[in-house]
Amino acid sequence: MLEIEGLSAHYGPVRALSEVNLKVEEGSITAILGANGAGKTTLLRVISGLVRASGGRVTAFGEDITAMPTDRIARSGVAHVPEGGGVIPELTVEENLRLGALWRPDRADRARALDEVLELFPPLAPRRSKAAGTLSGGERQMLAIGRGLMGRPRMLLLDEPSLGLAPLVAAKIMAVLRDLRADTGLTVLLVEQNARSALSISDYGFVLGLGEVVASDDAATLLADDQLRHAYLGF
Amino acid sequence: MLNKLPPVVVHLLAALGCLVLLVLLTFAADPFTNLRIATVGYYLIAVAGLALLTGFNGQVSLGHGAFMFIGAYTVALLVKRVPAFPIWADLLLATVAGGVAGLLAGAAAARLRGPYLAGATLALAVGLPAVTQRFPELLAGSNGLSFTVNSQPAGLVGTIPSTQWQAWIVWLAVLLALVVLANLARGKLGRTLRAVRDDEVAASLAGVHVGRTKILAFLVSSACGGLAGGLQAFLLGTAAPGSFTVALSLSLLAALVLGGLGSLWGALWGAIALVYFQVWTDDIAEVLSLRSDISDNLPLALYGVVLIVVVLAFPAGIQGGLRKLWVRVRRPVPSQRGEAS
Amino acid sequence: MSITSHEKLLHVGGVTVRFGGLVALSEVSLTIRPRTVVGVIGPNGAGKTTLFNVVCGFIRPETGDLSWKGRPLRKHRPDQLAGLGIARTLQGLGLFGGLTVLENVMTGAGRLARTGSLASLLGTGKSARDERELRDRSMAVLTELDVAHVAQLHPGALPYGVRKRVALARALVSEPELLLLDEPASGLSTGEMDELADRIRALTEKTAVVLVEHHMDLVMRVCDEVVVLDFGEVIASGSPDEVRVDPAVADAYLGTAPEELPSA
Amino acid sequence: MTTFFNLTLAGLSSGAVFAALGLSLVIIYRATRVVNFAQPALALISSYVAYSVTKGTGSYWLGFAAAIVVGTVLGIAVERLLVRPLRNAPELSPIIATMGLLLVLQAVAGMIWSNEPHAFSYAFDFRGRFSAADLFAVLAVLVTATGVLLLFKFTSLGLRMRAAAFNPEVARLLGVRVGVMLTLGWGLAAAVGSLAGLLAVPPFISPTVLDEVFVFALTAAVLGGLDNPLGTIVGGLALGIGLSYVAGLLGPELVPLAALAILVSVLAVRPAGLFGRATARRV
Amino acid sequence: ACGGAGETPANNGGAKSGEPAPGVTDTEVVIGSHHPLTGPAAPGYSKISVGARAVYDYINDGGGVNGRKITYKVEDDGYNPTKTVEVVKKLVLEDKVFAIVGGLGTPTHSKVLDYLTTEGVPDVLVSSGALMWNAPEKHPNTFGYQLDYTREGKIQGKFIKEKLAGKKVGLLVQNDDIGTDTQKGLDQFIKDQIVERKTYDPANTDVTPQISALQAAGAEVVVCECIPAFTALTILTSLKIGYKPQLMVSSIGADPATLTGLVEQFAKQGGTQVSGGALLTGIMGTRYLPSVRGASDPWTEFFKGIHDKYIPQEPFTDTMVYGMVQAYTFSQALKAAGKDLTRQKLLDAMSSGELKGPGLTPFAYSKDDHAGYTGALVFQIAADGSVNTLEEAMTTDTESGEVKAVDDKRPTPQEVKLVG
Ligand SMILES: Nc1ncnc2c1ncn2[C@@H]1O[C@H](COP(=O)(O)OP(=O)(O)OP(=O)(O)O)[C@@H](O)[C@H]1O
Ligand SMILES: Nc1ncnc2c1ncn2[C@@H]1O[C@H](COP(=O)(O)OP(=O)(O)OP(=O)(O)O)[C@@H](O)[C@H]1O
Ligand SMILES: [Mg+2]
Ligand SMILES: [Mg+2]
Repeated sequence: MLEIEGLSAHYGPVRALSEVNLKVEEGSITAILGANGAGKTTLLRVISGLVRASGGRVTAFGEDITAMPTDRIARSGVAHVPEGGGVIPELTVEENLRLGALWRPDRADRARALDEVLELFPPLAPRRSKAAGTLSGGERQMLAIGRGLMGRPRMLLLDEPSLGLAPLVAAKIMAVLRDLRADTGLTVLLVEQNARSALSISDYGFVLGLGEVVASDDAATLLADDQLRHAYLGF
Repeated sequence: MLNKLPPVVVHLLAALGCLVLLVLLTFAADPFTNLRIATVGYYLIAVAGLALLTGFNGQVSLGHGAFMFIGAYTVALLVKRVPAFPIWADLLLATVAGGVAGLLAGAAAARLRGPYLAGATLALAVGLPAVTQRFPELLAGSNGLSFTVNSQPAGLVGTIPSTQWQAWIVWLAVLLALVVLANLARGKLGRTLRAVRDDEVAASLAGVHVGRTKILAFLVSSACGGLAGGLQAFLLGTAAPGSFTVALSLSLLAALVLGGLGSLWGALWGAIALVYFQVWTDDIAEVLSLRSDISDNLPLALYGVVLIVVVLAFPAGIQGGLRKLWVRVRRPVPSQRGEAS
Repeated sequence: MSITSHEKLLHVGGVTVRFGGLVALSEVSLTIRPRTVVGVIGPNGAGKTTLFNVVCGFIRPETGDLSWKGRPLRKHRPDQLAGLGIARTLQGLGLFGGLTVLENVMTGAGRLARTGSLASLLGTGKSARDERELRDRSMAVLTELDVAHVAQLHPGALPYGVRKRVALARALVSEPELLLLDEPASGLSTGEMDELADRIRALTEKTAVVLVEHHMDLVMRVCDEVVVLDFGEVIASGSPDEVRVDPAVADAYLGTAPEELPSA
Repeated sequence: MTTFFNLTLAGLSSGAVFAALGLSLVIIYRATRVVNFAQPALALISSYVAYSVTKGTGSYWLGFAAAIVVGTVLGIAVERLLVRPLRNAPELSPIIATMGLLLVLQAVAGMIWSNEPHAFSYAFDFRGRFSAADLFAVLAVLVTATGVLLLFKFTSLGLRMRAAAFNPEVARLLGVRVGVMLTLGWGLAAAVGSLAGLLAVPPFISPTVLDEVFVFALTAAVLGGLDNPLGTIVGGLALGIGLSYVAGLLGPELVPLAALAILVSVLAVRPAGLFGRATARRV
Repeated sequence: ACGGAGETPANNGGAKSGEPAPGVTDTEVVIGSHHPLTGPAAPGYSKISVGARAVYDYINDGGGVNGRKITYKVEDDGYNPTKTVEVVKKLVLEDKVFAIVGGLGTPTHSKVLDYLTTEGVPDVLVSSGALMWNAPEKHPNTFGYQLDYTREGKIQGKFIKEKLAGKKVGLLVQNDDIGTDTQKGLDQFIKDQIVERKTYDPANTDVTPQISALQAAGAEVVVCECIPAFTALTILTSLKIGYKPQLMVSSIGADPATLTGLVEQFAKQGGTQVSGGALLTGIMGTRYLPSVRGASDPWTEFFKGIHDKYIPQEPFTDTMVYGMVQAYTFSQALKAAGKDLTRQKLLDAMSSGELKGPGLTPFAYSKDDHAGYTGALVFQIAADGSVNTLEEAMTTDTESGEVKAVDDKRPTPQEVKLVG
C-alpha cells in the first residue's frame, strides 16, 4: 500500500529525516509518534510531494510517487490534512469543502459527500456560506478534516487532527476514522501528539526521534512498553 | 568597546568617516562625476526612506516621488521667495514639509493593506504634481520653477568646481539623515516597525499602537523623501511637475528591491544602480549606432531587461547576494554574538 | 500599591456579542481575582476566543461592561492592555517571523521601556542603556523557559513546542498581572504539558491567569475555578471538581465515553 | 442639463475602458496575487498587432482577433517565463519584474512601430454623443465582466483558480493543477486586457498611450475592491463619470487630483474598496 | 585624478576669444541637444533630431563647415526637467560640446538657461515658442528659433478680425505658457469676438468636455493652439459630437502631413467618401517654415533631396523640416563664425542680423534682440491635401506693434549653399 525505503529529507542544511523505512498495510490505521521536531510533519509532506526527498523512495498503490507532483498524488487518492488545517480563509466554508472533491468526476457523489461531511460536523452546516476565515480554531480544524474526507480518499494523511478540538469532537473523529476504515477500507496515517488516543485506535505505530525511526510495533505493544513511552512519548 | 558607546555616537563616527572618504573621492573625480556622486546621494536618502517604510514596515508605496515633489517645491519657493534663508534651513524645511505630507498620507493610509495601499499611493504620485496646474502663479504650472542656489562660500568659488561643493553639501545632509535612520533601524523603533509588518495583532497585544507606528513610518520615510527632493532641487536648480512622474516613484521602488529590502545598505546599492544602470544603458545604445527608432528606445529596453534579470537572479537584491557571499567567506568562524550579550 | 487591595482584578459584566445573526456571547459575566487561575472551557465555537477578544478590545460588545481593578474599561484599544498589565497569547502563534526570537521577546517588553520614540530616533545613551536592560531581561525569561539557545534564530524554522515557549516568553516578559492564555497546550507533547502546568502554577505567585484549553487534564490540574461556555452562554461554573460532574457540561463538552475521559 | 447629460455619456464610455483594463488586473490579482504592471504593455503589443493586421488586411475584425490571440499567448508566456520563477520570491519582486517588462515591451513597440503616433480605428462608427463604438465598448465590457464573474463564482474551474491563487500549496494537496490554473488566469487576463487595449487605444496608438488609462484602471480596480470583478466594473464606470464631471465642470487639469480625492475618500470609509470585504477575522 | 576641474571656470570663460573653444578641433565641432525621444512627449518630437541629423550628415559628406565635421549628440530627456539638467551638464562637462543647438521644450530648457549662461555655452535656436529665450541682457548666449506664441496670436487675431469678421470665436489652448502667451496676442485683436476659452492638459487625451463647451457657447471659429495630436483629437472629437467650426491652428500643431496620417483613416467613418485628408479640408493654420505640402518651394525640394538620400524610410513631414531648417541655420551661423572658431564668434555671427535662410520670415536677431522667427503666413488645407496660402507672410513684434507684410527677399538654397 504505502512503502517508504531509506527516505531522507533536508531543509537546507538541516536534516529532518534520515533513512526512514516504513510500511503501511492497506486498510490499516498507523500512528506516527514522536516528540516535537522529530520529523513527523516532514514525513507526511514528503509523502504528498510538498517536500522533495533527498534520498530514498516512496511507493503508494504500487506506484513510485517519490518524484510525482503533489496534485497528481492527491488525485490518485491520497488526502493530506496538513498541520494547522490549511483552510483557505478567503473562501467560504462550502467552497473549501467542494475543493476537496473537485478532481473527482462524479458530480452527484460530490454533492453526497458534501452532505455527509456537513452531517459529520454539525457546527459547519449553518456556516456554509460564511468565509472560512471567520471560523473559530476548532471549527477550522473540522473544516480541514471534512475537506480531506470530501475526496473519498484511499489514503488519508492526518497531521495532528485533534489540535484545538474539544475532547468530544476529537473522540468523535477517532471513532469516524475507525468506522471508515471498517466500512471503506480507508488507510490512515495519523500523526498525533496525543500518543495514547492515537494508539488506542491504531493497528500499528512508528516512533520517530530526530528524523529516524526509533521504534515500530503493534499499537498495543507500544502502549504497553513503559520504557519507550517514557523515552519518546512522554507519558 | 565600540558596543558600549551609545548608537548615535557610533553612527556619527561612521558617518564622519564616510564623509571624509567622500570628500577625498570628490577630489579624485571630474566635475561631472561629482554631479553623479551627488545624484547618488539624494537618491540614496529617498530609497533609504522607502526602505524604512516598505522594507521595515511592510507598507508598499508606489508614490514616494510625491514627497520628493513636495521637498523640491519647498526649496524652490524658499530660494525664490525668501532668499535670505540659508540653504540648510531650506533643506530642513523641505524635510519638515515632506514629513508633514507623510503624516497626512500615513494617517489616510494606516488602514490600507497591500495592493490597496499601492493603488492609493500610485494615485498620490499621479495626482499631487497636478496642484501645480491649480496654482500657476505660485507654482508656475507645468513649466515649473527654475532658480540658482549660490551656497558656495566666496572663498571656495573658483578653487573647486561647484559640482564638487554641491556633492559635499548633499552628502553631508544625506549622512546626517542616515544617522537618524540607522539609530531608528537599530533601536526599539526599528524593531517595532518590523513587528507591525509581521503581525499587527500580536504587535498590538505587545503594547504597540499599530496605527501610530505605521504613520510614524510614513512620516520618517516621507521626510527623507522631502529631503531628497530638496537636495535634488538644490543640486539641479529645478522644480517642475514633469520631474515627479509615476516613473520616478516606481524607479525608487525598483532601486529598493534591486538593492535589497530590509537593510539600509540595500538602499545604497539601489541608488548606485539607479544612477549607473541608466548611464550604462545610454552608453551602450550610443555605441551601437542604430536606426533612430531602435537606438532611441534601446536604453529603455536594456534598463527593463536589467530589472528583470536582477530580480530573477538575486531575489534578495544586491545586498542579499553580498551577504550570502560574506557568509560563505566567514563560514569557518562561527558567530559568537548570541552568547556575548 | 499592592494588588491584593483589589478584590476584583478583572470583571466582565453581562457581555453580549453578535456576528450578524450569530450570537457568539450572550450575557457573559466573569470575575478574575488576583493570583488565581480561571479556566474557560467549552465546545468549539462556544465563544472562548471571542471573550478574550472582548477583554482585549478587538471586539466591542453590544452590551455589557468591563472593569479593571474596579475602574471601568471603555473603548479601550488592544495596545493599551500591555500598559495596564494584561498580556495574552494567541490561539495561533502570532510570532514575528522577521524578528529573531530575542527581538520577539524584547517587543513584548515594550511597556518597561522608559525612553520614548524621539530618544530612539536620536539614539541617545539613555535609550541604549534601556535597550541593554530590555535585552538582559528578555534573555532571562528565555533562559527560564529553556529556550535561550535559540535567541538569535528566527522563529520560522523552530519546532512547534519551542515556538510556543517563545510566545509565552513574549507574554511573560512584561510581568503582567493578568495573563490570558488561548490554548497554550495545543500541539505540545504530554511531557511538555506537565511542564506547562507547573509553570502556570508557579506564575500565580504574582499573576492571575485565564486559561482557555481543550486538554481537560491540564485544566483540572491548574485551575482554581472553571467557567463553561456553550453557544455563548455560561452553562456552569465552579471548582474543577464541581464542573466535572455537572451533567450539562458532560453533555455539551466532555462527553461520556469513558475511554476518552481525561484521568486527572 | 444637457451638459450634465453629455458629460455622463462621455464618462460612461471612458469608464468602460477603465473597467475593462481594471478587470484584467483583477483577474490576474485573483489568479496569482500579483498586481501586473506589465498589463498595459501586453495590451499595447496586442493593439499594435491589431494595427498591423488591420493595415495589412483591411479588416478591423481580423486585427481584433489577432490581438486577442497574441495577447493571450503573451500573457501565458509572461506567466511561464517571468512570474512563475518568482513564485517564492518576496512579494515585491513580481511588481518590479513586471515593471521591467513594461519598459521592455514599450521600448520594443517603439522600435518596431516608432514612437510617433498612428491612427487606430474604432470598431464601429464613433460619431454621436453615445455612438455605436461607445455602445460596443460598454457592452463588451459588461458581457466580459459577467462572464468572468460567473466563471469565478459558479464554476469549479473558477474555484480552482481562486484556491490556487490564495494558497498554492493547499490547492495542490487538493489535487488542483496549480500551474495550469495560474497560466489560465494570466491567459484569460491578457485576453481581457487586449480587449481593453483595443477599446482604449483609439484614435491614436503610440507606446505610452495606455499609461494614463492604466493608472485609472488600477484606481478603478482598487476603488471597486481588487478581488471583485463586479466592483471593478462599478468602480470603473463611477470613476469615468466622476472624472468626466470634474474635467467638464472644473477643468481638465484637476482630473488626476480628483482621481486621488475619490480614491482616498472611498478607501477612508471602506479600506478594501466599495465591494471588497475583509473576509478573515484577525484574531 | 583627472585635471578637468580647471577647465570649467565659473564665468563665460568659453566665450573669451583666443583660447581654443571646447568641442572644437581642426576637423570637428561637437554640438549637443536634448529632446524627448521616449516617453509620453516623444510622439511629435522624436523626429526633429532625425531631420537635423540628416542635414548634418549631408553637410559632413560635403566636407563639413570650414573643414570641420559636425558631431551631433542628442540626449533623451523624456521631457523631464530633472533629466534635462543632468544630460545638459553631461553634454557640457563630459562631452565638452561647443554649443547646445535646438534644446527642446519650455519646461525643460528653461531649467538649463542659467547654467548655460554661467558656463558661457552658446545656446542657440531653442525649440520652443516661449518668450523667455529673448533676454540678451540676462542670457547673452541664448537665441530663440521658433515663432513665439504671442506674435503668432497677433497674426491669427488680425486675420480673424479681418477675414472672419463678426464670427464667434472659441479658444482651445494647452494649459501652459502656450495658452497664456497666445492669448496675449489674440486679445489685441479679437477680445470681444471670443466667447469661450478652454484649456487641455497634454496628459489627458479626452477633450470631449472642452469641445462640447465650445459648441455650447456657439463658437463658429475655434482657434486651436495645440500640439499635433491634440489638433487631431479636436478634429475627431468635433466630428464625434457633430460640431463643424472653422479651425484655426497654430504652427506647432498644423503640420498637414502629420495630421493627415493621424486622421485620414477616420474619414471613411466620418461619412465623407473622399480619400486622403477629407477631414482636414478647410482647416486654416499659420506657419513660418516651408511646407512639404505647399506650392513648390525651392527649400522644400532641397530638403526633400536630403531626406530621400539619408532617411528615405522616415515619413517626410513638416516636423522633420523643422529640424532640418534648424540644423541648416546653425550650419550657416557656424560658417559665418569663420575658420577661427570660438564661442564668441558664433554668438557674433548669430546676432549679426545676416542670418537668412529657409524660413518664410526673417529672424529678429540683432545685438539686443534674440527672438527667432518674427512672423507667419496663413494657409488653408484644400480638399486634395495641398495647402493654399490665404495671406502672405506677415511679421510683427511681441508688443502692440503693427502686423505688416514681410518685405525681405528669401534667399534660395543656391544662394546660401554650404556644400559643393
Ligand atoms: N521550513 C523549515 N525550514 C527549516 N527547518 C525546518 C523547516 N520545517 C521543519 N524544520 C525542522 O525540521 C525538523 C523536523 O520538523 P517537523 O516539523 O517535521 O517535526 P514534527 O515532528 O512534525 O514536530 P511537531 O510536533 O512540532 O509538529 C525540525 O528540527 C524542524 O526545526
Ligand atoms: N469575525 C467573526 N465573524 C463572524 N463570526 C465569527 C467571528 N469571530 C467569531 N465568529 C464566530 O463566533 C463563534 C465563537 O468563536 P470563538 O472563536 O470565540 O470560539 P472558541 O470558543 O474560541 O472556539 P475554539 O475552541 O474552536 O477556538 C464561532 O462560531 C465563530 O464562527
Ligand atoms: Mg509537525
Ligand atoms: Mg478559540
